[in-house]
Amino acid sequence: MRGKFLKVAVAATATTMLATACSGGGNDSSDDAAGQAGGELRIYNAEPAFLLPSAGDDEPSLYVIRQLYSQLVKYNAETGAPENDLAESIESTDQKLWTIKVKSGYTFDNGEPVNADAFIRAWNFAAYSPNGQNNGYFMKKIAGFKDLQSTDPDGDGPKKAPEPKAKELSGLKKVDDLTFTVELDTPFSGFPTTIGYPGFSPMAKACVDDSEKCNETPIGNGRYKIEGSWQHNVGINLVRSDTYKGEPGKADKLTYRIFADVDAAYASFQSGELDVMYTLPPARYKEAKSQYGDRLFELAGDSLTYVGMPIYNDAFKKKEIRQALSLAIDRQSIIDAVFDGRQAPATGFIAPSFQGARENVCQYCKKDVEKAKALLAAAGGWPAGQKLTLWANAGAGHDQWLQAVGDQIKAALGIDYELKVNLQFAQYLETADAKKFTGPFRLGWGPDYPYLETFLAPLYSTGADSNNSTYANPEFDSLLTQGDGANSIDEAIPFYQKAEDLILEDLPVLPMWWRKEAAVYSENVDKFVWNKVSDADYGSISLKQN
Amino acid sequence: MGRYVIRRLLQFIPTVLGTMFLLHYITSLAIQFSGNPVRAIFGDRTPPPALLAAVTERLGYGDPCLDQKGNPCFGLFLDRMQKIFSLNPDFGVNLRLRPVTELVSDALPYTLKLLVIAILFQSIVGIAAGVWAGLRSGSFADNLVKISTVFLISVPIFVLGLVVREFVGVKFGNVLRGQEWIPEVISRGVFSPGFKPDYPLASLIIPGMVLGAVSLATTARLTRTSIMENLRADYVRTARAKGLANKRVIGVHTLRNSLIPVITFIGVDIGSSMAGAVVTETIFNVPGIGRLVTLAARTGESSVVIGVVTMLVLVVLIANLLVDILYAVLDPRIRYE
Amino acid sequence: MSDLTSAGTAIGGAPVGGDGPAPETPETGGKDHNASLWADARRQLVRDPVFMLSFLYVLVVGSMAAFPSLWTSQDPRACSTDRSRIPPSGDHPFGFDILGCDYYSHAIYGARPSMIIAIMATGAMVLIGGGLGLLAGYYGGWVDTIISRVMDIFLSLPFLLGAIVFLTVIKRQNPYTIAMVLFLLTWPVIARIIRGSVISGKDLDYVQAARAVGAGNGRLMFRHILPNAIAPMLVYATIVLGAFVAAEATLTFLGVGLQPPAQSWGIMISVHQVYFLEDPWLLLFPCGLLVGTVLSFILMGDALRDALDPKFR
Amino acid sequence: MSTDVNVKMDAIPGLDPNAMPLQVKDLHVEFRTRNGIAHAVNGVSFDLQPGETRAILGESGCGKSVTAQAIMGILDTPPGFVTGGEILYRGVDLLKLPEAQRRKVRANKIAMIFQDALSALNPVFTVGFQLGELFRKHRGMSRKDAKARSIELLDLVKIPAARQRVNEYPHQFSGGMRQRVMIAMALALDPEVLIADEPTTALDVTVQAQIMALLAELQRERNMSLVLITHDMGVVADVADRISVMYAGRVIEEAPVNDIYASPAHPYTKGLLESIPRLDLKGQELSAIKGLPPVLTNIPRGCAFNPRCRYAQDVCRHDPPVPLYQVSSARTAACHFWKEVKGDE
Amino acid sequence: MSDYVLETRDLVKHFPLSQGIVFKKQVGAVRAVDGINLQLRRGETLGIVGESGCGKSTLARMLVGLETPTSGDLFVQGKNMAKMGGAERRRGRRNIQLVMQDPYTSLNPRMTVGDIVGEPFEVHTDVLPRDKRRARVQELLALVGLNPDHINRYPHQFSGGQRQRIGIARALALNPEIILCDEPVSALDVSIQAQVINLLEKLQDELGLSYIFIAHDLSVVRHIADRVAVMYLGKVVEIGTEDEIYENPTHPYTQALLSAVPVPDPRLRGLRDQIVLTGDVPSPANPPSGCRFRTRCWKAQDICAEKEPVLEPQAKSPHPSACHFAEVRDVVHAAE
Repeated sequence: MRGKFLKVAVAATATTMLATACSGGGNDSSDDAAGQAGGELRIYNAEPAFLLPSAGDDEPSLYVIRQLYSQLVKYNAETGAPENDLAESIESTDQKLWTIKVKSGYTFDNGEPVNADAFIRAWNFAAYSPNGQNNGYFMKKIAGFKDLQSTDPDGDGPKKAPEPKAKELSGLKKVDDLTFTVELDTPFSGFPTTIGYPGFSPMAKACVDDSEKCNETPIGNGRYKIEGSWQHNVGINLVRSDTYKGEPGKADKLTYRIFADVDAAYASFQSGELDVMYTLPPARYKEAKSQYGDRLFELAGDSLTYVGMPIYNDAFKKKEIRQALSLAIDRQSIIDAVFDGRQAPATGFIAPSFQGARENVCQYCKKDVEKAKALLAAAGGWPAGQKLTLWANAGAGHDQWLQAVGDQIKAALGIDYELKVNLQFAQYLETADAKKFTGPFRLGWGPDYPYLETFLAPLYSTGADSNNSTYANPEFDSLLTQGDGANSIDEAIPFYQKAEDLILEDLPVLPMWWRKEAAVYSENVDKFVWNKVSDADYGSISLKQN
Repeated sequence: MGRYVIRRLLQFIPTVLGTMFLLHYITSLAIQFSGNPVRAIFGDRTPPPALLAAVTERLGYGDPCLDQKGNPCFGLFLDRMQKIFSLNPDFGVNLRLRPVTELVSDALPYTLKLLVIAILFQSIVGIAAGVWAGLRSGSFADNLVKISTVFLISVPIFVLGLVVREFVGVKFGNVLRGQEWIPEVISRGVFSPGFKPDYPLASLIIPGMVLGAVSLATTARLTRTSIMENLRADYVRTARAKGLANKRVIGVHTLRNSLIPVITFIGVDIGSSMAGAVVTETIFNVPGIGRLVTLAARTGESSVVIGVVTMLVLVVLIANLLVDILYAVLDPRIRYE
Repeated sequence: MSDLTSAGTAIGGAPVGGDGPAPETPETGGKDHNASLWADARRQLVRDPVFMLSFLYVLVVGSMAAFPSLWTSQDPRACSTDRSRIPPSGDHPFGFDILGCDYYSHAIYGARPSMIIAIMATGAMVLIGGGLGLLAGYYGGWVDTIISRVMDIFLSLPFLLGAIVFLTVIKRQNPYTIAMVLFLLTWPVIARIIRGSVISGKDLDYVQAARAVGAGNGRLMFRHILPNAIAPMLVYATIVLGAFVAAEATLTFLGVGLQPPAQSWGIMISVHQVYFLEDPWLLLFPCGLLVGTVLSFILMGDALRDALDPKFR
Repeated sequence: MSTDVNVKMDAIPGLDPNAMPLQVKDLHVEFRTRNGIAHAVNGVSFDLQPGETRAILGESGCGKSVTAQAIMGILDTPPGFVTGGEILYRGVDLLKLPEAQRRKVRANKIAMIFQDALSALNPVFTVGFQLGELFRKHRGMSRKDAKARSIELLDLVKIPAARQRVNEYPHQFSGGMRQRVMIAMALALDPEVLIADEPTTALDVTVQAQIMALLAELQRERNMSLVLITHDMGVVADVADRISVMYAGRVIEEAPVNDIYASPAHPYTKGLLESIPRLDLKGQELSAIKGLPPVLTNIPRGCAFNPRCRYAQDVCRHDPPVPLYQVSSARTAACHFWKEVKGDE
Repeated sequence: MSDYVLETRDLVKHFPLSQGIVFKKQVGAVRAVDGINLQLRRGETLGIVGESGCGKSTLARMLVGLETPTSGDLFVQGKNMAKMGGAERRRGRRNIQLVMQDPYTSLNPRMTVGDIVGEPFEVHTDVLPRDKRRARVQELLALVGLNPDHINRYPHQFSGGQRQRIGIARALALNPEIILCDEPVSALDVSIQAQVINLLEKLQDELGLSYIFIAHDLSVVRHIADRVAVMYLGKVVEIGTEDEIYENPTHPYTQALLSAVPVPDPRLRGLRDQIVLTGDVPSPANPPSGCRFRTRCWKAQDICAEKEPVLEPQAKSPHPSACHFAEVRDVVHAAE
C-alpha cells in the first residue's frame, strides 16, 4: 500500500541504503485494550512529500496521514483483513457497481460533516488531472476516469494541455447524504480492500478549496489532529482529537521528528530522543539486535525487489536464459553479506503475508548451477564476448548487491558483466518507460492494496503501465479478468494463483527478495503495535505511565 | 566608503546574473539530456501520460526548449528572471509544489546559525591557538598547534563528523545523560547526536564546531604566521620602545595587524563553509540549505537549485563585501584609497 | 583562498621560521657553487626529514596508482559473498569487504582513481588557470576584466555545492569528469594567485630592466615574470593535490563522486563508513591511506613554501 | 589611576642624578642564526654628557642600530642576545633591571626615533592614538587629556593643523611629517636621552634639513642628550659634538667632531672621508676603500679592517688593537698605526 | 642638431586619474613630466637632480622606452623615437641603456650572471652570433671589474656593489652610445659608492659614453656631471654647467636645495647660508599656477602666480633659469 516514492527520497541521501515497508501483525494484540492512554510518543520520520491524502503516497507521508484521516475501511492489525471503519456497509452484486453507506456523526477537525459528499469531493479532486494529485492514479478503475485526464495534443510530451472533458467522475453518484454509489469500468472483486488506502480518504470542503493550505495544516477526520502546522524538515506534532467518534488514540501526542539521514536518526534513537523508529540503518542491524533484543521488532514484509528482464531485447527472449540467470543467484548469501540478513529470499511473486500466497512455488529461485548451465546450453548459450549489463538507478545503494549478483552469474555461467548504475531515478524510470534497458534491471514493487492482484496485474498483464518487461501472455490476462470478476475474494484467489504459475515458469522478472521489517522502540513504549497492512500504528502504541 | 560599497554592489550584478545563467543552463541541460525530473515522483508506477503532463506543466518544466538537447533556453531564462526580479520575487516551486522562497526561508536560518557558530569557533579557538603558537615559535606549543592543525586539515570532514556524532553525541552524550546533575541543555542539547528542535541553538553547537574545524586549522596556521611576521615589524619595535607592557604590545599593536589576513581568509571561507554545511547538515540532520540543495540537485529540481544557489551566492558575495568593509575598518590604508 | 576547505582540506598560511634579521651576507669569499634558488631549495628539502618522509609516502602511493600489480597479485574483482567482512589476517592484511572482495588489493587499486583525479585536476588547474591568470595579470585592461568576471562567477559558487550541481548534471561520474569539475571550480584560485604575482611581478625592477633592453612580451612573461610567480603556485598546487584526494572521497560520500563498481578510496570509505562501529578496520584502512596522502601533500607544500620563500635566504 | 612614573623611577636603587645620563661599557651582542653566530656588537663603549650630541657613524651592518636597540632593550630575542657589558643610565645598569622597571625607563628617560617612520608607525592606528597611548599608559591620563597633549606635541614639532591631523593615519602624512610625528612621540615624556637611528636617511635633502633643524632646536630647548646614528658624514659634521666610528661591531675611533674631520686616526675613517664626493669641491677621482665589509659570522682575525687596509701589516692580521690607543686626551683610535694614519694628513 | 646624441622636445607624461562607479571617466591627470627640453652631447654627462616626486624617474623611464610619452619628441642620434614603429624602435633602443637604482631588485634572481648580462644578445639576436656570446659576456664582466669565471653564479651570491657592476655590464652589452644611470649609487654603502662612481668614470673615458645621471645626491652629481638640470614638479627649473649650477645658482629652488646639503666639514658649521624650505611639495595632480615653486618660495610675488617663467637665460642669470627673479646667490662655501 505504500508507494515506492520512498525510494526517491532514499535515493536522495546517498548514505541511506534501504528503509523499510511492510505490514504484519503486532507482537501484542492491539485489540487487547490493556494499553494505557497518555504521554508523548516521539517518532522517527523522513520528510513527507505531502500531507494531503490525495497527494501523499510515500511512506513518510502515509505514516502521518493515517493518524490524521480515517477511511471507509481499515485493516485488521493481525490478519490484514479489511473491516468497515467509516463505512456502514459496502455492497455490490456484480463487483462493478458498489453502494457505500457512511456512518453518521463523524466530522472533520473544522466541524464539517464526513458524508457522501466528502468522499465524492475528495475522489474527484484526486482524479482530476490538472490538480496533479499523485493518488489520482488509484481512481483509474472508477468509471469516467479518462474524461478527467487532459489529452496530450501532439503526443510528444509536455506542452500546454487542454482542459479535460469532465470535472467529475461519472462513476460516483450521491444517493443520499450518507450514501453514494461507485461504478467501476470493469468488475473488481478487490475494490472494498483498496479503499482503505489513505488516497481514498474523505476531504473537507475547506481542504479542497485551498489544498495548499490544507497540505500545510491538514483538516483531518482521524484520531489525531495537527498541532500548529507542518514544520518542514523539522517535525510534525499531532495531538489526540477530542471530536473523533471512533476509538481514540493511545498517546496524547505524536511527535514526528524529521530526519534526512537514517543514520543520524538512529544516533538520536540511541541517545534516547526517539521512541519509535520504523526502520533501521542496514549496517546497524546486528548491533541493534544485540542491544535492543525484544525491542527490535521484525516482520516479513511485502515489498518486492526484483530484477526485470528486458524481454524486448533478443538476448532475453528465451525463457531458458531467464531461468538460467535466476538459478545462478544465491539470494540468501547476498542477503547475508549485503543486508545483514534483513531480507527474505523470494520464492514466489506474491508477498508471503498476503492471503493467497504460497510458499516455495518458484523452482528457479534457488541456486542450482548445474541446472542453470544446462538451461543456458539448451537455449543456445550466451553470445561469446558479450557482457551482461546490469542496470540500477544511481545513489540508492543498489550497486552493492547488483555487483554481487553479477559476481555470482559470472562465477556460475561464465558471463562477464558490467554495471550501468549512473542514471538518476527520473532518467532511470524514463528508460524503463521507453523500454530501453539492454540487460537485467533492478526495480521494486510494493502492493497498492492488501490484495494479491496488486502483485500481478500492474506488473505483468499485457500493456500494463508498470509492465517494464513487456511480458504479454493472453492466458495470464484472461485468468486475471476471471479473478477480478469473481464473486468473492475466496473465489478469486485460485484464478490469481494460476496466473502466478504462468509467470513462475516464464520469469518476466526474477524475484529477488522481500524486505523484512525491522523497527526499534524505546523503553518508554508499553505496548508496540504494528499493523499488518498499514505498518507502524502509532495511534495504537501505548506508553508506560508513571 | 559609501561609493566603494555602491560600486561593489553594482559589480555583483554581472556576477550574480552570470552565476544564475550558468546554473540555469546546466540544469536545463540536465533536463534535456536526462529527462523530466517529474517522472521520478511516480516511482515504479508508470503514471498516466495526462497526469504526468499536467504535473510537469504545473511545475514549470513544460517549456519546449527543454526537449531540444543543448538549447540554452534563453526564453525560459528571461521568464525566470522576470519572475525573480518582479515586485513579488518568484523563484518557482519544488517538485512538491512548495515555493523556493519558502524553502529557503525555512532552511536558511539553520544554516546561518550553523555558520555563525562555526565562524565563532574557528575565529576564537583558531586565533587563540595561532597567537599562542606564534608567540612561542619553535616551542612545544607551537609544534602541537602545527601538527594538530595539519592533521585536522587532512581528515575528510565527513569522517570527522561521523566520529564526533557517534562518540561525542551518542556515547559521551549517553554518559552525560545518565548524570542527574548535568543540566539538560548540556546533556540533551549540546551533546545530542544531531539537531533537535527542542534545543534549536544548543544542539547546533557541536555540528557548528565540526563545520568550523577545518577552517579553524587554517585560521590557526594563518594567525601563527601573521603574528610571527608582525612581531618583527618596525612598529612593534616602536611600541616596545615606547615602554608599553608586553600585553599591550601584543594585544594592541601586533594583534590588530596580524588579524587582517586572518579576517580576509575567514571572509573568503564563508563560501566554502556554506558548502561544507552540505556534509555537516547531512550527518547531524540539520534542516539547512546544504541538505536542500543536495536533494534538489539529485532530483533535478532546477528551480530550487537556481534559487537556492543564487541566494547562497548572494550571501557569499555580501559576506565578502562585509569582510572588505571590516578590512577597511581594520586597515585604514585601504579605507582612504 | 581555497574553496576546497570544505572538501576536507584547507590551504593555510606559511609557517615562518625563527630567523633573525640576518645581516646581509654576500658569499663572495665562499666556494663557487653554481646553485640557483631552486637548487638551494632542493638541498634544503633533501635535508628536511618531514619533507622526505612525505615525499616517500607520496612515491609509494604513486607507485600503487601506476603499477598496482607491484603491490598485490590479488584480483580486487574476485569476490564472493561467502567471505563478506572477514577481518584482516596474514594472507589478507586488510580482510574482506562486504561483498567478500580482498580489501588490500581494493585499497591498492583504489589509489589510481584518487591520484588520477588529483593529478589531472591539478594539472589542468595549473596550466589553464595559471595561463589565464598570466594573461589577465600581464595584459590587464579588458582581457583582465573578462577573465576576472568569469573568475568571479566560478569563485562565487561554493565548491561542494558547485560540484554537486555539476556532477549531478554530468551524470557520467568517472575520474575524468570529476577531475574536470574539480578543475572548473578551482581554476580561479590559481588564476588569482598567478594574476596577483604577475601584477606585482611585472613592475619589478628586473622585469623593467629586461624591458628596457627590448625584451618582448613572450620573453618577459615566460622568462622573467612566470618563473618568479611560479613558486606560490607550486606550493599551492602541492597542497591542492592533497585537497583533491580528499575531495574525491567527500564527493563520493555525498553520492556524486565515483560509484561502485569503480574502485577508489572514497568509495571504500563511503561504502563502509556505516560499519565503522562494528568493523572499524573497514573504515580505518582506506581512511589511513587517504589521510596519509593528504597529510603528505600538505607537509610537502609547507616544506616547499619554506624552501622557496626568499625570506629564508 | 594617575601614576607618576617619575616617583617610581626614583625608587630604582642606585640611581645617581649626577651620573651621566648614558654610559655604555663593553657591550656585546650576538645573533644566533641558522648560518652561525653573527657577532653584531663586539665591545662597544661610549658615554654621553647631558645636552651632548654623540654621533655613531658607520656603514650598514656595522652594528650601530643593534647597539641602539640593545640600549633600548628592544632587541628581537631570539635571535639577538646581549652577551656582555653594561648599559648605565644615571649609574644604574639597565641590563640588570627587571623588565617592569626597565620598561619605565623607555620613553620616559631614553627614547628613540627610527629611520623609516612609515614602517615604525603602526599603520592601523591614528597618530593621535599612538601619541596619546604614551600619556595614557605612562601618565595615566584620560583619553581626552591625552589627545589634548598629543595635539600640543604635534604643534611642537610644527605639524600644521595639528587638531585635524591628530585623527589621521600615518600613511596620510608625507615623509617629513611622519618623521615629525616620530619625533613628537619620542619627546612626549620629556626623555633625557634621545636615540635617533638614521632619522633622515629616507628623506629628501630639503626635508632632511628641516628635520635636523627641528631636532637641534628641541634638543637645545630641553638640554637633551642625543645619540645620532647615521652613515652620513655631512649630517654628522653639522650637528655632532663627539663621534664614535664603528666598523664590524666595534668602535674603531672616537673623537670630538673637529678632530676627526681634520685628522682621522684610523684608516677606515680616513678612507670614508676620502671616498665621499663633496658638494663644495669639484672632485678628482675618489679614492675608494677596496674590498667589502666583513661578514659578521666570520670577522677577520686581528683587526677586522685589515683586509681592506692600506696600512695593514702582519701585526694587524694577528692582534686586534685592544685596548684602544689613546690618541689625545679626548680621543681614542683602534689602530696599531694611528700615528702614521694621522701623520699622513 | 645631430651633435646631440639625445634630445627631448617638450616631452610630457601625464598619468590619467579616473573616477566613476561603473564607467570610469578621466577627471584629471598627474603631470609627472610636463614639458622637458634636454640635450645631451656625445661624451658628456648630464646630471638631473631633484627631490622625490619631481618626475625624474618618469623622465628616465621615457628616455629608455619603458613609458610612452603623452606628447613631445625624443630624438636619439637624430631619430625621433616617439614616432617610430615597433621593430625600428627596438633597434633604436639599443643605443640607450639603463642602469637601475637598486642592485638587489634589478637582477632576476632566477638567472645566472651570464644569462643576465647576455640577455640583450638573446633579444637582439643580430648583434652577435650565438657562439661568441659567452666570450663577450666574460669580456664585459672583466670590463666592470668582476671575475669572468663567475659567469654561472647567481645574483644573490654577490654583494650590492658587485651587483651594480653586473647591472652596468648588462647596460654595456649592446655597445650603447648613451647610458642612463637612475640613482646608481644611492642604495650602496658609502665605501662602495666610490668604487662604482669610479668605474662609471673609467668606462666613460674608455668607451666614450654619454651619461644621463639621475640622482638626488647633489654631491655625487657635482662629482660626475658636466652639466646639471634641476627638476621641480615635472619641470626643469634650472640648467647649466656643473660650475654654473653649484657655484652660481640663480633659481631659488636650486639655492634651497644646495644649501640644505650638509657638508662633511665641521668647520663650516654655522657659516653656511642655509635656506630651510617650509611645507611639502604640492601634488603633481594639481600643480600651482604660474611658477610651480612659488608656494614655497621666499621671493614669490603676484607675477609668479600669473605667469609661468620660461627656462632661458634671465637678466641676472647667464644660464637658463625658470624664475622671474633669477639671481645668483652663493650658497656653497668651499672650505678654505
